[in-house]
Amino acid sequence: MKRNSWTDYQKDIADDHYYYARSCIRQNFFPGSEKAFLNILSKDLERDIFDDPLHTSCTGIGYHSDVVPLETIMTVVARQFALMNDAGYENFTSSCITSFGIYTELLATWEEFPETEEKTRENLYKATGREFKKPKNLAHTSDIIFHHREAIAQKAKRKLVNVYTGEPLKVVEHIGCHYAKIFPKSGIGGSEFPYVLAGMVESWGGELVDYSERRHCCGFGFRNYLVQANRGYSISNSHRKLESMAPYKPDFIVCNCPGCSMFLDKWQYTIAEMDGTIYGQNGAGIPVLTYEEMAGLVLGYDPWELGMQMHQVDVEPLLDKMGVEYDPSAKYLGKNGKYMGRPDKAVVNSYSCNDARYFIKR
Amino acid sequence: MKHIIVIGGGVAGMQCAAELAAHNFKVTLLEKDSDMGGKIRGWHKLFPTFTPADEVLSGLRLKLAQAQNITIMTGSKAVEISSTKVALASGKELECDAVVIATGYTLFDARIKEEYGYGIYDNVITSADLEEMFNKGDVRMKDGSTPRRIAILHCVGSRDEKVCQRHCSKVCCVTGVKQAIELKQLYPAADVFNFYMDIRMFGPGYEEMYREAQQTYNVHFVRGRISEVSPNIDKRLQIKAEDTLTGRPLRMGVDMLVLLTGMRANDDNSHFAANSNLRCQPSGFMQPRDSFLHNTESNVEGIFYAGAITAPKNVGEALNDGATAALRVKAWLESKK
Amino acid sequence: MTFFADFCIPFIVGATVMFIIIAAKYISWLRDLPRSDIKLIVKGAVSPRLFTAAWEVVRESLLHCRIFRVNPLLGYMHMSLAFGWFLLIAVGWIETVAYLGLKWVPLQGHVFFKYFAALNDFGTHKPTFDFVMDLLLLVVLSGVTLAWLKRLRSRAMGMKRATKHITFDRIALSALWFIFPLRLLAESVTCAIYGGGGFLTGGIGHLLAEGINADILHTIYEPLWWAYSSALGIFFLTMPFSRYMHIFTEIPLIFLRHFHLKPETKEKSYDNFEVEACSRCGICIDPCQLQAQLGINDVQSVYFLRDRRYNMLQQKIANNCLMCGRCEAICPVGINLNTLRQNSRTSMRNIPNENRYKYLRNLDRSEGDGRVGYFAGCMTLLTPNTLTAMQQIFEAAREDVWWADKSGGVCCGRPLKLSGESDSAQKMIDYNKELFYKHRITTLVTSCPICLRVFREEYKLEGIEVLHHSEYILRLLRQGRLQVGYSAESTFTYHDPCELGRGSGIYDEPRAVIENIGKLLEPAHTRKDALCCGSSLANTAIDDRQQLTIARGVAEELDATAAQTIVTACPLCKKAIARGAKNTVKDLSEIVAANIK
Amino acid sequence: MINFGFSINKPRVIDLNRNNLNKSKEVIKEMPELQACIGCGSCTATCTAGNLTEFNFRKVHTLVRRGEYQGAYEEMNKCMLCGKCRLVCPRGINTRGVVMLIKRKLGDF
Repeated sequence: MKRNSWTDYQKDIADDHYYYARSCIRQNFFPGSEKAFLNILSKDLERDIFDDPLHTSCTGIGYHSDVVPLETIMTVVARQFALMNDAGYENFTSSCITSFGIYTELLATWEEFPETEEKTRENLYKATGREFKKPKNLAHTSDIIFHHREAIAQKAKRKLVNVYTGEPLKVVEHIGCHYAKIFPKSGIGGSEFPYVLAGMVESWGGELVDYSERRHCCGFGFRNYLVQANRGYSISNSHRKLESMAPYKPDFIVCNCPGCSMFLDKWQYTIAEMDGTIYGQNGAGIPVLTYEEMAGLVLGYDPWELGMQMHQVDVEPLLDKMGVEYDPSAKYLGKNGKYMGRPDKAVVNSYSCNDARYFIKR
Repeated sequence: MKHIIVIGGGVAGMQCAAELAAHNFKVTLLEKDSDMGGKIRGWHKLFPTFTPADEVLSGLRLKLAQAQNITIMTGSKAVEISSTKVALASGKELECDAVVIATGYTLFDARIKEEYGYGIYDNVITSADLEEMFNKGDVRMKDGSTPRRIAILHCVGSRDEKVCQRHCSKVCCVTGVKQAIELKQLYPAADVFNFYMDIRMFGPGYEEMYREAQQTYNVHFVRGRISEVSPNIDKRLQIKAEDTLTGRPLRMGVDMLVLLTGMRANDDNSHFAANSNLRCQPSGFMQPRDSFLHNTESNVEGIFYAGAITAPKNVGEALNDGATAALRVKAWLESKK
Repeated sequence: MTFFADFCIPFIVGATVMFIIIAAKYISWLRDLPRSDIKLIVKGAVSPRLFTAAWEVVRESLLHCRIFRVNPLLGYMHMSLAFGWFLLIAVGWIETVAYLGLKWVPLQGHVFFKYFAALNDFGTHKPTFDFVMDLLLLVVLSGVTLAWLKRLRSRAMGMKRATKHITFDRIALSALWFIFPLRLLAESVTCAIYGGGGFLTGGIGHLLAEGINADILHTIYEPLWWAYSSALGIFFLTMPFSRYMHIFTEIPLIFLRHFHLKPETKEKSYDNFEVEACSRCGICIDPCQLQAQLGINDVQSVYFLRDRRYNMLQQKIANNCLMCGRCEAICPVGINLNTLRQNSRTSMRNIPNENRYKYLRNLDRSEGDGRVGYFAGCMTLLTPNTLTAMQQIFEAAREDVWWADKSGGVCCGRPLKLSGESDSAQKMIDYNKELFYKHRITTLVTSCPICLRVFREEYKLEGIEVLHHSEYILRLLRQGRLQVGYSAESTFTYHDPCELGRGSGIYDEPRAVIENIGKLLEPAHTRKDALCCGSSLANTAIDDRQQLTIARGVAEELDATAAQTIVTACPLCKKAIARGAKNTVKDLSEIVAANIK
Repeated sequence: MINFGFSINKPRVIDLNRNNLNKSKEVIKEMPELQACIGCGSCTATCTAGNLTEFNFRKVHTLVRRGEYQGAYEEMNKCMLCGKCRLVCPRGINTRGVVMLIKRKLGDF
């Protein structure tokens, strides 16, 4: 495939000194990922990144679920920027794709309709007494990893290669809708041929799967999931993606959006329970990774430290293929070394679960 | 003897030059390429009669060859235009008494609609590529195999705000129907699908040809624009559209996708407009003095238009324009005496 | 005295097999008749209808009077073959009796009497019989000659096209052609050797005896009788499977018809009599417009009946018929061609489905109030001029009208019935019927002959008089409730809609209405012979161009009358003719409304 | 199987890779003029049954041509075969023939 068009969509990504905004979903469902990101930046890449305890949710979930009005979210975003100014940073980076989309959208709105920016400044001042400057650079955290992908490749402990066959691992990448579908120019490679994750996969030795539903939404869709009556619609979108990618027999899925990681992972279980379809090999689901986890594995992080035990689809088959050494007995030990319980065995995980001392009640 | 410069050696320019020469003018025909013929050079057959494009072109060439007082300058690109002088890219300047601009149009670059994958996937081709294939007698997929299912997408770079081409390119619909018929003649077992937004069969014999394509050649017409193209596991192109007549999304794998690329205004137009006081339309095509009585004249005395410089036109219309512009030039020069 | 020779075997075998098969067929058909039909037979058999039927048998099965009326030459051909042969048998039987007295003679003894008479001594020679028998043979032979001619040059016989036959027919036909020439030869040679015979056999025998060596005559003598017997045998063997089955079948058919049996919406045993009574004479081919104008030549009634008889009927043949009734009107056997075709379609397509048209429940889109109901019909909604004209007429006559379907109603059911989905059509019939009764109308007027026909034939609307608007308007005129202006200047021509004319027998009423308004000019084909407009709902096979071709043909004929206005009384005909006519085409109601005084 | 209180919505997409187009091809072969439909909708607008139900002749035959047969027979059974559609069709399609053909191909005739 002649895929050069991503070069048409480039953007400036700051090299250092980032102000970090966390993601609601990521820190709840993939807490290890955010920690790993901070570690990779500060320890492996020796960059300055500030994780500010004062910042809040961007309220994007509320916004996209029609419960938070535009004026409110503008003020919340303005406050984040004010905090960034206070901390002495100019480069804003968010862990969440929806937040990233919101920041992009609001900056563009302020650009097109300056009166809304004025109003926001007024609102922010009234509410908090703060003023703000817009960031010099806005990037998603996956952009930053993309930016440093070659540096990571140099420090890599292992590659995205099947150690048994020597073949590159087949990777399905999924880009969150709000990354570049709103403003194609805001994403590396645009919306049609996004390259942000593909670039990482290729730099680290994997092989990208270009399947027909590559651009399709993961199915989260906010109110489509949040309202139970709409969940059939949500899951049918994931179903469509999984149906389309399954024939390629991918080794894993990697996402840059926390919501997508969660839905592509957990809906696999639901689909298997509903109609018996399991999309991965050997009766197991397809492991779904965040790009932080993928980078962490490449850099030699321990999978349990990366929080990969939190996944619905077990990652062990993938770890085995990559030749990652891990301690199976440590999987369900907390940071304090105590056993934290384990989930019931699920249809998407083929290996037997003998040590069933703790079950999640249905 | 009055000297007229005709800029552009496409069908309109060739026709105009030959007509002017027949009216005893000294004519210089400027062509930026190395050969005359413009866009129909390399075109296989013309709708709706399936006349070989070569036939029309050789007729025009003959007409030029037989005419007196015509200087043909190929490889000459005009950069500045006034009614009395034309400057060439080579730096040369030509004096004249009137100028006819017949620089036509630019084919829309299908790469810009990147969701269709032109230049990205093999077997996504444009209508112009297909004509070339017809000319070579070799319509095949990249790997040499025979296509079993072909999709033809209308309005690529036409009627599309997203690529700043609001206008209708007029000839693509009928070209799509013509090419569908030719493909079916070549591969009767293949399924050909035309994806259209509207079918605009404006000319004589066009509608009849459309119907023939439907009924006799069993070409499928789906009202809906393809939204994206992606590869399939079996190396086919997966296309997605809405079948708007049933209100349902539609998808299928095709072996070949033909993009009917539209006509867009030349980039030069705005430059000429700025430097020669000519008027452009919002579409970028030049604005004739008016749309009815003076549609081959520009707003500047002594500068005339012929062919698709003012709007997308088919070959017949461009030829008529060429002849009309010649008469207008003559009338204008005579009125000046 | 012996009445057997070896050459008789083919004849004996053929005749025996034939009689057994025919008997078996009739018995099984009669056995399968529904109880109601059997009742009719029992009732009819003891009524004077028995005699009228017998008389028709003579007229039609022997004399072929109806074919005479259509085409005298063809009539003569059929009569000479049928009646001639019948007389040959009858007189031959009398001849035997005359020679031998009332004594049992086996069948072959009658048939090959000449042979046995030469062999045995039957007493005094009776030349009168020789003359009569030779005369009859000559008559039959003239018929055979005409049949040959018809095959070779059908146009000379006044037929544009002859029937294309199947193999059985061809064998039977060939055998039939040879029976009488062979009989002539065999008898002539017998006369040549043994003397005797009338002017024909005796005469030829005399010539043969003079011109040909006696040895040769002796050598060919037996073989000729063999050939004659074989031709008979072959004919009899193939007859029950060929079109010649009609020879006998027509006779019970005539009786059954006189007993009021008739085909119905669904196939039944009686249909066999009608189907096998078809002689495939092919008279139905020429009037068929599909044949004449479109060159379609495998769907006509003769082929339809043939295919149905041999169980090889396909939907595309069954569906390709305008059901205009032109063939039915001319069929010499009087077969109910349209009903048979319709019930064939029913056999092919009818699927009872309780869920169909459930959506009709509780539907009532009618308006107005009155004892007279007006049912425009679906098609009339596409000819709104008719609708407004009817409104004007009703207003002028001060009639209170209940409008059944002014803003869209439910189809009358006939189109569906014609297509074969009879049980589903019944649902619409039931719906509309209930609607009519609900609104307590006493008269139902419709301007659509298609609706009219189904209202009259299927709806069984007791207490409601069903009128076509032509009948209704005429009644208003005669009652003086409506006055129209007459102008001798205005000229009209009238197109008979199939469903109104041949279908419902309404020819005079629309003409009478027109003559109240202006001068009526008749087109070349009119009344029973009128052409179909081509848009008939009964045909679901022909395409638009074909419909147009037929319509243009009709329009041309109507235009040729030079009348100012073409009038018809069916919305479908109006639409169809308007596509091809130069003159204006109007519905009857329109010209009435325009001339109300 | 667990009841989650919702199910996977059936995809509405017409997938020409999966649909079995044999019947559709048979229909088109017997009635090539059906392909000449330009989707003007006059048939549906005038339809007697369509004014009483949601029956949409144009849509149903288009779906059949795309290999979407489910429900087509039942839909076509709503037709009364009155023939108004044939009178209004600008492309002269034998619409009644189409109804009967589709029912023959997709039903038990």
